[in-house]
Amino acid sequence: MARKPKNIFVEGAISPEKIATSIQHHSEKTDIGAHSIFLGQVRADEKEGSVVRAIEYTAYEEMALQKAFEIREAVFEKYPLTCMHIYHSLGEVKTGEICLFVFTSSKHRKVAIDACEELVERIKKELPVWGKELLENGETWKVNT
Amino acid sequence: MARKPKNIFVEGAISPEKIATSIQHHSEKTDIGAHSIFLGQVRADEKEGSVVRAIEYTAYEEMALQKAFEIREAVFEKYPLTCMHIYHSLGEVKTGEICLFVFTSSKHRKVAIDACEELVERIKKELPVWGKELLENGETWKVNT
Amino acid sequence: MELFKIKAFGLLAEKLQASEFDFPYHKDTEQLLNALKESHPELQSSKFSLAVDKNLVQQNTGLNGNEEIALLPPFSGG
Amino acid sequence: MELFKIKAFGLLAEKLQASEFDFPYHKDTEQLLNALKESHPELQSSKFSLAVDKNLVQQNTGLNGNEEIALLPPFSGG
Repeated sequence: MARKPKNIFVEGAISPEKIATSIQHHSEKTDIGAHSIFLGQVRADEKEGSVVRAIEYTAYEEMALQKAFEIREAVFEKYPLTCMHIYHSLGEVKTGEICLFVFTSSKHRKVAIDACEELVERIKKELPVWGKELLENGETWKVNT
Repeated sequence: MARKPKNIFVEGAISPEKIATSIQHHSEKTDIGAHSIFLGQVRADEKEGSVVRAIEYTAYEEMALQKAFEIREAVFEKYPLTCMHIYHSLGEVKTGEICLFVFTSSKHRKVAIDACEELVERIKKELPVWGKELLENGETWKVNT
Repeated sequence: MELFKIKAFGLLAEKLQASEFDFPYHKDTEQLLNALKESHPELQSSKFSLAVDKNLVQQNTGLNGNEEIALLPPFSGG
Repeated sequence: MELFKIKAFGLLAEKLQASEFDFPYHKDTEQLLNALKESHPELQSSKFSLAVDKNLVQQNTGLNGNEEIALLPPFSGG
Protein backbone atom coordinates (compact mmCIF):
# COMPACT_ATOMS: atom_id res chain seq x y z
CA MET A 1 0.00 0.00 0.00
CA ALA A 2 1.75 3.17 -1.19
CA ARG A 3 1.33 6.19 1.04
CA LYS A 4 1.56 9.78 -0.15
CA PRO A 5 2.87 12.84 1.66
CA LYS A 6 0.15 14.27 3.92
CA ASN A 7 -0.13 17.81 5.14
CA ILE A 8 1.08 18.04 8.73
CA PHE A 9 0.67 21.80 9.15
CA VAL A 10 -2.13 23.46 11.05
CA GLU A 11 -2.66 27.23 11.10
CA GLY A 12 -2.31 28.42 14.70
CA ALA A 13 -2.69 26.32 17.85
CA ILE A 14 -3.85 22.69 17.87
CA SER A 15 -7.06 22.54 19.90
CA PRO A 16 -7.85 19.89 22.53
CA GLU A 17 -11.04 19.24 20.54
CA LYS A 18 -8.98 18.28 17.49
CA ILE A 19 -7.08 15.83 19.66
CA ALA A 20 -10.32 14.38 21.05
CA THR A 21 -11.73 13.98 17.54
CA SER A 22 -8.57 12.24 16.42
CA ILE A 23 -8.77 9.81 19.36
CA GLN A 24 -12.48 9.22 18.69
CA HIS A 25 -11.76 8.24 15.08
CA HIS A 26 -9.67 5.32 16.29
CA SER A 27 -12.52 3.59 18.13
CA GLU A 28 -13.44 1.90 14.85
CA LYS A 29 -10.03 0.23 14.70
CA THR A 30 -10.58 -2.58 17.16
CA ASP A 31 -7.15 -4.15 16.65
CA ILE A 32 -5.61 -1.16 18.47
CA GLY A 33 -4.70 -1.76 22.11
CA ALA A 34 -2.46 1.21 22.83
CA HIS A 35 -2.15 4.87 21.84
CA SER A 36 0.82 7.07 22.62
CA ILE A 37 0.44 10.83 22.28
CA PHE A 38 3.00 13.59 22.57
CA LEU A 39 1.97 17.24 22.81
CA GLY A 40 4.30 20.21 22.66
CA GLN A 41 3.04 23.26 24.54
CA VAL A 42 4.43 26.80 24.31
CA ARG A 43 6.17 27.80 27.55
CA ALA A 44 6.26 31.29 29.06
CA ASP A 45 10.06 31.17 29.35
CA GLU A 46 12.00 34.16 30.54
CA LYS A 47 14.14 35.54 27.72
CA GLU A 48 16.27 38.66 27.53
CA GLY A 49 14.67 40.14 30.62
CA SER A 50 11.20 39.60 29.18
CA VAL A 51 8.74 36.69 28.93
CA VAL A 52 7.61 34.62 25.95
CA ARG A 53 3.95 35.33 25.14
CA ALA A 54 3.77 33.29 21.91
CA ILE A 55 5.86 31.50 19.30
CA GLU A 56 5.46 32.28 15.60
CA TYR A 57 6.29 29.25 13.47
CA THR A 58 7.44 29.31 9.87
CA ALA A 59 8.60 26.39 7.74
CA TYR A 60 10.13 25.47 4.44
CA GLU A 61 6.86 23.72 3.83
CA GLU A 62 7.58 21.64 0.73
CA MET A 63 10.81 20.31 2.24
CA ALA A 64 9.18 19.73 5.64
CA LEU A 65 6.34 17.70 4.12
CA GLN A 66 8.77 15.62 2.09
CA LYS A 67 10.92 15.04 5.16
CA ALA A 68 7.89 14.21 7.32
CA PHE A 69 6.89 11.67 4.70
CA GLU A 70 10.34 10.05 4.79
CA ILE A 71 10.21 9.91 8.58
CA ARG A 72 6.68 8.40 8.49
CA GLU A 73 7.76 5.70 6.05
CA ALA A 74 10.88 4.86 8.05
CA VAL A 75 8.96 4.61 11.33
CA PHE A 76 6.17 2.52 9.75
CA GLU A 77 8.91 0.26 8.40
CA LYS A 78 10.54 -0.13 11.81
CA TYR A 79 7.46 -0.53 14.03
CA PRO A 80 4.24 -2.52 13.49
CA LEU A 81 1.97 0.50 13.90
CA THR A 82 -1.71 0.65 13.07
CA CYS A 83 -1.80 4.46 12.79
CA MET A 84 0.46 7.49 12.92
CA HIS A 85 -0.49 11.16 12.89
CA ILE A 86 1.71 14.25 13.00
CA TYR A 87 0.47 17.83 13.28
CA HIS A 88 2.63 20.93 13.67
CA SER A 89 1.44 24.52 14.00
CA LEU A 90 2.36 27.35 11.66
CA GLY A 91 1.85 31.00 12.57
CA GLU A 92 1.27 32.24 16.08
CA VAL A 93 0.73 29.90 19.04
CA LYS A 94 0.26 31.52 22.45
CA THR A 95 1.83 30.29 25.69
CA GLY A 96 -0.17 27.41 27.12
CA GLU A 97 -1.37 26.36 23.67
CA ILE A 98 -0.40 23.19 21.78
CA CYS A 99 2.00 23.49 18.82
CA LEU A 100 2.89 19.82 18.15
CA PHE A 101 0.68 16.70 18.23
CA VAL A 102 2.21 13.28 17.54
CA PHE A 103 -0.06 10.25 17.80
CA THR A 104 0.84 6.58 17.32
CA SER A 105 -1.36 3.51 17.73
CA SER A 106 -0.56 -0.17 17.78
CA LYS A 107 -1.69 -3.51 19.13
CA HIS A 108 0.70 -3.40 22.09
CA ARG A 109 1.96 -0.53 24.20
CA LYS A 110 5.73 -0.86 23.73
CA VAL A 111 5.54 -0.29 19.98
CA ALA A 112 3.25 2.76 20.24
CA ILE A 113 5.39 4.34 22.98
CA ASP A 114 8.76 3.75 21.29
CA ALA A 115 7.53 4.89 17.87
CA CYS A 116 6.00 8.07 19.31
CA GLU A 117 9.22 8.99 21.08
CA GLU A 118 11.30 8.37 17.97
CA LEU A 119 8.94 10.48 15.86
CA VAL A 120 9.14 13.41 18.29
CA GLU A 121 12.94 13.31 18.28
CA ARG A 122 13.15 13.13 14.50
CA ILE A 123 10.54 15.88 13.98
CA LYS A 124 12.44 18.25 16.26
CA LYS A 125 15.75 17.46 14.64
CA GLU A 126 14.92 17.02 10.98
CA LEU A 127 11.96 19.20 10.02
CA PRO A 128 12.84 22.63 8.58
CA VAL A 129 10.60 24.56 10.94
CA TRP A 130 11.55 27.69 12.87
CA GLY A 131 10.03 29.27 15.93
CA LYS A 132 10.34 32.95 16.71
CA GLU A 133 9.61 33.65 20.34
CA LEU A 134 7.46 36.74 20.69
CA LEU A 135 8.26 38.35 24.02
CA GLU A 136 6.24 40.80 26.07
CA ASN A 137 8.98 43.14 24.99
CA GLY A 138 10.76 42.22 21.78
CA GLU A 139 11.40 38.91 20.05
CA THR A 140 14.09 36.23 19.73
CA TRP A 141 14.64 33.11 17.64
CA LYS A 142 14.01 29.84 19.44
CA VAL A 143 16.92 27.42 19.80
CA ASN A 144 16.18 23.69 20.22
CA THR A 145 18.31 21.81 22.74
CA MET B 1 3.52 19.77 49.78
CA ALA B 2 1.83 16.57 50.99
CA ARG B 3 -0.35 14.85 48.45
CA LYS B 4 -3.24 12.56 49.31
CA PRO B 5 -4.52 9.47 47.51
CA LYS B 6 -6.79 10.52 44.63
CA ASN B 7 -9.48 8.44 43.04
CA ILE B 8 -8.24 6.99 39.76
CA PHE B 9 -11.33 4.96 38.90
CA VAL B 10 -13.90 5.94 36.32
CA GLU B 11 -17.16 4.02 35.80
CA GLY B 12 -17.17 2.66 32.24
CA ALA B 13 -15.12 3.94 29.30
CA ILE B 14 -12.96 7.07 29.41
CA SER B 15 -14.33 9.49 26.80
CA PRO B 16 -12.19 11.47 24.33
CA GLU B 17 -14.00 14.56 25.70
CA LYS B 18 -12.63 13.84 29.17
CA ILE B 19 -9.14 13.65 27.68
CA ALA B 20 -9.65 16.95 25.82
CA THR B 21 -10.88 18.64 29.00
CA SER B 22 -7.87 17.35 30.89
CA ILE B 23 -5.51 18.72 28.22
CA GLN B 24 -7.37 22.04 28.20
CA HIS B 25 -6.91 22.43 31.96
CA HIS B 26 -3.15 22.49 31.48
CA SER B 27 -3.10 25.60 29.30
CA GLU B 28 -2.98 27.68 32.49
CA LYS B 29 0.32 26.06 33.47
CA THR B 30 2.67 27.98 31.24
CA ASP B 31 5.82 26.33 32.57
CA ILE B 32 4.76 23.11 30.81
CA GLY B 33 6.49 22.42 27.50
CA ALA B 34 5.64 18.75 26.96
CA HIS B 35 2.77 16.36 27.62
CA SER B 36 2.97 12.61 27.22
CA ILE B 37 -0.27 10.63 27.12
CA PHE B 38 -0.85 6.89 27.08
CA LEU B 39 -4.26 5.43 26.29
CA GLY B 40 -5.23 1.79 26.61
CA GLN B 41 -8.00 0.72 24.22
CA VAL B 42 -9.99 -2.53 24.38
CA ARG B 43 -9.10 -4.85 21.46
CA ALA B 44 -11.47 -7.21 19.68
CA ASP B 45 -9.08 -10.12 20.15
CA GLU B 46 -10.04 -13.63 19.08
CA LYS B 47 -10.40 -15.86 22.14
CA GLU B 48 -11.64 -19.41 22.45
CA GLY B 49 -13.14 -19.39 18.96
CA SER B 50 -15.03 -16.20 19.73
CA VAL B 51 -14.26 -12.46 19.78
CA VAL B 52 -13.90 -10.01 22.66
CA ARG B 53 -16.77 -7.50 22.64
CA ALA B 54 -15.94 -5.79 25.95
CA ILE B 55 -13.83 -6.07 29.11
CA GLU B 56 -15.42 -5.87 32.52
CA TYR B 57 -12.98 -4.44 35.07
CA THR B 58 -13.05 -5.02 38.81
CA ALA B 59 -10.50 -3.91 41.40
CA TYR B 60 -9.52 -4.23 45.03
CA GLU B 61 -10.22 -0.52 45.12
CA GLU B 62 -8.79 0.50 48.51
CA MET B 63 -5.53 -1.33 47.80
CA ALA B 64 -5.37 -0.06 44.21
CA LEU B 65 -5.77 3.55 45.34
CA GLN B 66 -3.11 3.14 48.00
CA LYS B 67 -0.77 1.52 45.48
CA ALA B 68 -1.49 4.19 42.86
CA PHE B 69 -0.61 6.79 45.47
CA GLU B 70 2.72 5.08 46.22
CA ILE B 71 3.50 4.90 42.50
CA ARG B 72 2.57 8.59 42.04
CA GLU B 73 4.83 9.64 44.90
CA ALA B 74 7.74 7.54 43.65
CA VAL B 75 7.45 8.87 40.09
CA PHE B 76 7.11 12.48 41.28
CA GLU B 77 10.23 11.87 43.36
CA LYS B 78 12.17 10.50 40.41
CA TYR B 79 11.11 12.94 37.67
CA PRO B 80 10.64 16.74 37.75
CA LEU B 81 7.02 16.61 36.60
CA THR B 82 4.57 19.47 36.67
CA CYS B 83 1.49 17.22 36.56
CA MET B 84 0.49 13.58 36.58
CA HIS B 85 -2.95 12.05 36.06
CA ILE B 86 -4.04 8.42 36.09
CA TYR B 87 -7.52 7.16 35.20
CA HIS B 88 -8.60 3.52 34.96
CA SER B 89 -12.03 2.21 34.06
CA LEU B 90 -14.16 -0.03 36.24
CA GLY B 91 -17.13 -1.98 34.91
CA GLU B 92 -17.75 -2.63 31.24
CA VAL B 93 -15.65 -1.05 28.48
CA LYS B 94 -16.52 -2.02 24.90
CA THR B 95 -13.98 -2.80 22.18
CA GLY B 96 -12.63 0.41 20.66
CA GLU B 97 -13.21 2.33 23.90
CA ILE B 98 -10.53 3.71 26.24
CA CYS B 99 -9.93 1.93 29.58
CA LEU B 100 -6.66 3.57 30.75
CA PHE B 101 -5.52 7.20 30.54
CA VAL B 102 -2.08 8.19 31.86
CA PHE B 103 -1.01 11.81 31.44
CA THR B 104 2.31 13.41 32.44
CA SER B 105 3.48 16.99 31.92
CA SER B 106 6.85 18.63 32.38
CA LYS B 107 9.05 21.42 31.17
CA HIS B 108 10.97 19.20 28.75
CA ARG B 109 9.90 16.24 26.67
CA LYS B 110 12.27 13.53 27.90
CA VAL B 111 10.98 13.71 31.47
CA ALA B 112 7.30 13.59 30.47
CA ILE B 113 7.87 10.69 28.07
CA ASP B 114 9.98 8.58 30.45
CA ALA B 115 7.69 9.16 33.42
CA CYS B 116 4.59 8.27 31.41
CA GLU B 117 6.12 5.01 30.22
CA GLU B 118 7.22 4.07 33.74
CA LEU B 119 3.75 4.82 35.11
CA VAL B 120 2.07 2.62 32.51
CA GLU B 121 4.39 -0.29 33.27
CA ARG B 122 3.89 0.03 37.02
CA ILE B 123 0.11 0.44 36.74
CA LYS B 124 -0.17 -2.74 34.67
CA LYS B 125 2.09 -4.70 36.97
CA GLU B 126 1.21 -3.41 40.43
CA LEU B 127 -2.42 -2.34 40.55
CA PRO B 128 -4.88 -4.99 41.79
CA VAL B 129 -7.25 -4.68 38.85
CA TRP B 130 -8.75 -7.53 36.86
CA GLY B 131 -10.27 -7.62 33.41
CA LYS B 132 -12.81 -10.22 32.37
CA GLU B 133 -13.06 -10.42 28.61
CA LEU B 134 -16.69 -10.67 27.56
CA LEU B 135 -16.81 -12.63 24.31
CA GLU B 136 -19.52 -12.76 21.69
CA ASN B 137 -19.98 -16.22 23.05
CA GLY B 138 -18.81 -16.74 26.63
CA GLU B 139 -16.18 -15.05 28.75
CA THR B 140 -12.57 -15.45 29.86
CA TRP B 141 -10.22 -13.77 32.31
CA LYS B 142 -7.68 -11.44 30.74
CA VAL B 143 -3.99 -12.24 31.21
CA ASN B 144 -1.44 -9.43 31.01
CA THR B 145 1.78 -10.20 29.16
CA MET C 1 -11.87 -18.07 68.24
CA GLU C 2 -11.53 -15.12 65.90
CA LEU C 3 -12.58 -15.35 62.29
CA PHE C 4 -10.80 -13.71 59.36
CA LYS C 5 -12.95 -11.95 56.81
CA ILE C 6 -11.22 -12.92 53.58
CA LYS C 7 -11.77 -11.06 50.32
CA ALA C 8 -11.43 -12.77 46.97
CA PHE C 9 -11.18 -11.08 43.58
CA GLY C 10 -11.44 -11.81 39.88
CA LEU C 11 -11.20 -15.42 38.85
CA LEU C 12 -10.84 -16.51 42.49
CA ALA C 13 -14.10 -14.86 43.55
CA GLU C 14 -15.73 -16.80 40.73
CA LYS C 15 -14.13 -20.11 41.68
CA LEU C 16 -14.96 -19.68 45.37
CA GLN C 17 -18.39 -18.29 44.51
CA ALA C 18 -17.83 -15.52 47.05
CA SER C 19 -16.11 -12.16 47.13
CA GLU C 20 -15.87 -12.29 50.92
CA PHE C 21 -16.03 -15.21 53.34
CA ASP C 22 -15.18 -16.03 56.96
CA PHE C 23 -12.31 -18.32 57.79
CA PRO C 24 -10.81 -19.54 61.10
CA TYR C 25 -7.82 -17.69 62.59
CA HIS C 26 -4.30 -18.91 61.82
CA LYS C 27 -1.19 -17.44 63.34
CA ASP C 28 0.72 -16.69 60.17
CA THR C 29 0.23 -16.44 56.43
CA GLU C 30 1.86 -19.79 55.69
CA GLN C 31 -0.52 -21.68 57.95
CA LEU C 32 -3.45 -19.66 56.65
CA LEU C 33 -2.57 -20.47 53.04
CA ASN C 34 -2.22 -24.16 53.76
CA ALA C 35 -5.57 -24.25 55.55
CA LEU C 36 -7.25 -22.30 52.74
CA LYS C 37 -5.96 -24.69 50.09
CA GLU C 38 -7.10 -27.66 52.15
CA SER C 39 -10.63 -26.41 52.66
CA HIS C 40 -10.90 -24.95 49.15
CA PRO C 41 -9.17 -27.39 46.77
CA GLU C 42 -10.01 -25.08 43.81
CA LEU C 43 -7.26 -22.80 45.14
CA GLN C 44 -4.60 -25.45 44.60
CA SER C 45 -4.67 -25.07 40.83
CA SER C 46 -4.83 -21.28 40.96
CA LYS C 47 -2.01 -18.81 40.82
CA PHE C 48 -2.64 -16.06 43.35
CA SER C 49 -1.04 -13.74 45.89
CA LEU C 50 -2.05 -12.91 49.42
CA ALA C 51 -2.44 -9.32 50.58
CA VAL C 52 -2.44 -8.45 54.29
CA ASP C 53 -3.83 -5.01 55.04
CA LYS C 54 -3.50 -4.10 51.34
CA ASN C 55 0.16 -5.10 51.08
CA LEU C 56 1.32 -8.05 49.06
CA VAL C 57 2.85 -10.74 51.27
CA GLN C 58 6.39 -11.54 50.15
CA GLN C 59 7.33 -13.90 53.00
CA ASN C 60 5.65 -15.64 55.92
CA THR C 61 3.99 -12.98 58.09
CA GLY C 62 2.52 -13.20 61.59
CA LEU C 63 -1.22 -12.49 61.96
CA ASN C 64 -3.20 -11.27 64.97
CA GLY C 65 -6.66 -11.83 63.52
CA ASN C 66 -7.54 -8.19 62.88
CA GLU C 67 -5.93 -8.01 59.47
CA GLU C 68 -7.72 -7.54 56.18
CA ILE C 69 -6.78 -10.60 54.13
CA ALA C 70 -7.27 -10.75 50.35
CA LEU C 71 -6.70 -13.38 47.68
CA LEU C 72 -5.48 -11.77 44.47
CA PRO C 73 -5.16 -13.55 41.12
CA PRO C 74 -2.56 -12.14 38.69
CA PHE C 75 -3.39 -8.51 37.89
CA SER C 76 -4.72 -7.71 34.44
CA GLY C 77 -5.57 -4.03 34.44
CA GLY C 78 -5.00 -1.56 31.62
CA MET D 1 24.23 33.47 -17.25
CA GLU D 2 21.63 31.67 -15.24
CA LEU D 3 20.45 33.03 -11.91
CA PHE D 4 19.66 30.93 -8.86
CA LYS D 5 16.52 31.75 -6.98
CA ILE D 6 17.65 31.33 -3.38
CA LYS D 7 15.21 30.93 -0.51
CA ALA D 8 16.08 32.03 3.00
CA PHE D 9 14.25 31.13 6.18
CA GLY D 10 13.91 32.15 9.81
CA LEU D 11 16.66 34.28 11.23
CA LEU D 12 18.46 34.31 7.84
CA ALA D 13 15.46 35.74 6.00
CA GLU D 14 15.44 38.48 8.63
CA LYS D 15 19.18 39.16 8.36
CA LEU D 16 19.09 39.19 4.55
CA GLN D 17 15.79 41.10 4.57
CA ALA D 18 14.47 38.72 1.92
CA SER D 19 12.87 35.29 1.86
CA GLU D 20 13.87 34.82 -1.78
CA PHE D 21 16.52 36.51 -3.87
CA ASP D 22 18.39 36.00 -7.16
CA PHE D 23 22.06 35.09 -7.17
CA PRO D 24 24.55 34.32 -9.98
CA TYR D 25 25.16 30.71 -11.03
CA HIS D 26 28.05 28.79 -9.46
CA LYS D 27 29.05 25.31 -10.47
CA ASP D 28 28.98 23.67 -7.08
CA THR D 29 27.74 24.27 -3.54
CA GLU D 30 31.18 25.12 -2.18
CA GLN D 31 31.69 27.93 -4.68
CA LEU D 32 28.12 29.10 -4.19
CA LEU D 33 28.56 29.25 -0.41
CA ASN D 34 31.79 31.19 -0.68
CA ALA D 35 30.23 33.68 -3.06
CA LEU D 36 27.17 34.07 -0.86
CA LYS D 37 29.27 34.77 2.21
CA GLU D 38 31.32 37.29 0.27
CA SER D 39 28.36 39.24 -1.02
CA HIS D 40 26.35 38.90 2.22
CA PRO D 41 28.81 39.28 5.10
CA GLU D 42 25.94 38.80 7.59
CA LEU D 43 26.03 35.11 6.61
CA GLN D 44 29.58 34.72 7.93
CA SER D 45 28.48 34.92 11.55
CA SER D 46 25.44 32.70 11.01
CA LYS D 47 25.14 28.98 11.46
CA PHE D 48 23.12 27.55 8.59
CA SER D 49 22.78 24.62 6.22
CA LEU D 50 22.23 24.56 2.50
CA ALA D 51 19.43 22.55 0.91
CA VAL D 52 19.49 21.66 -2.77
CA ASP D 53 16.13 20.53 -4.13
CA LYS D 54 14.87 20.06 -0.56
CA ASN D 55 17.76 17.86 0.54
CA LEU D 56 20.38 18.98 3.02
CA VAL D 57 23.81 19.21 1.44
CA GLN D 58 26.32 17.04 3.29
CA GLN D 59 29.28 17.49 0.94
CA ASN D 60 30.23 19.58 -2.08
CA THR D 61 27.60 19.02 -4.76
CA GLY D 62 27.59 20.00 -8.44
CA LEU D 63 24.90 22.41 -9.62
CA ASN D 64 23.36 22.92 -13.07
CA GLY D 65 21.47 26.10 -12.28
CA ASN D 66 17.96 24.61 -12.18
CA GLU D 67 18.10 23.57 -8.55
CA GLU D 68 16.03 25.03 -5.76
CA ILE D 69 18.56 26.38 -3.27
CA ALA D 70 17.64 27.23 0.31
CA LEU D 71 19.50 28.65 3.31
CA LEU D 72 18.32 27.02 6.52
CA PRO D 73 19.21 28.19 10.04
CA PRO D 74 19.18 25.51 12.78
CA PHE D 75 15.68 24.00 13.04
CA SER D 76 13.59 24.90 16.06
CA GLY D 77 10.22 23.28 15.51
CA GLY D 78 8.07 21.58 18.11
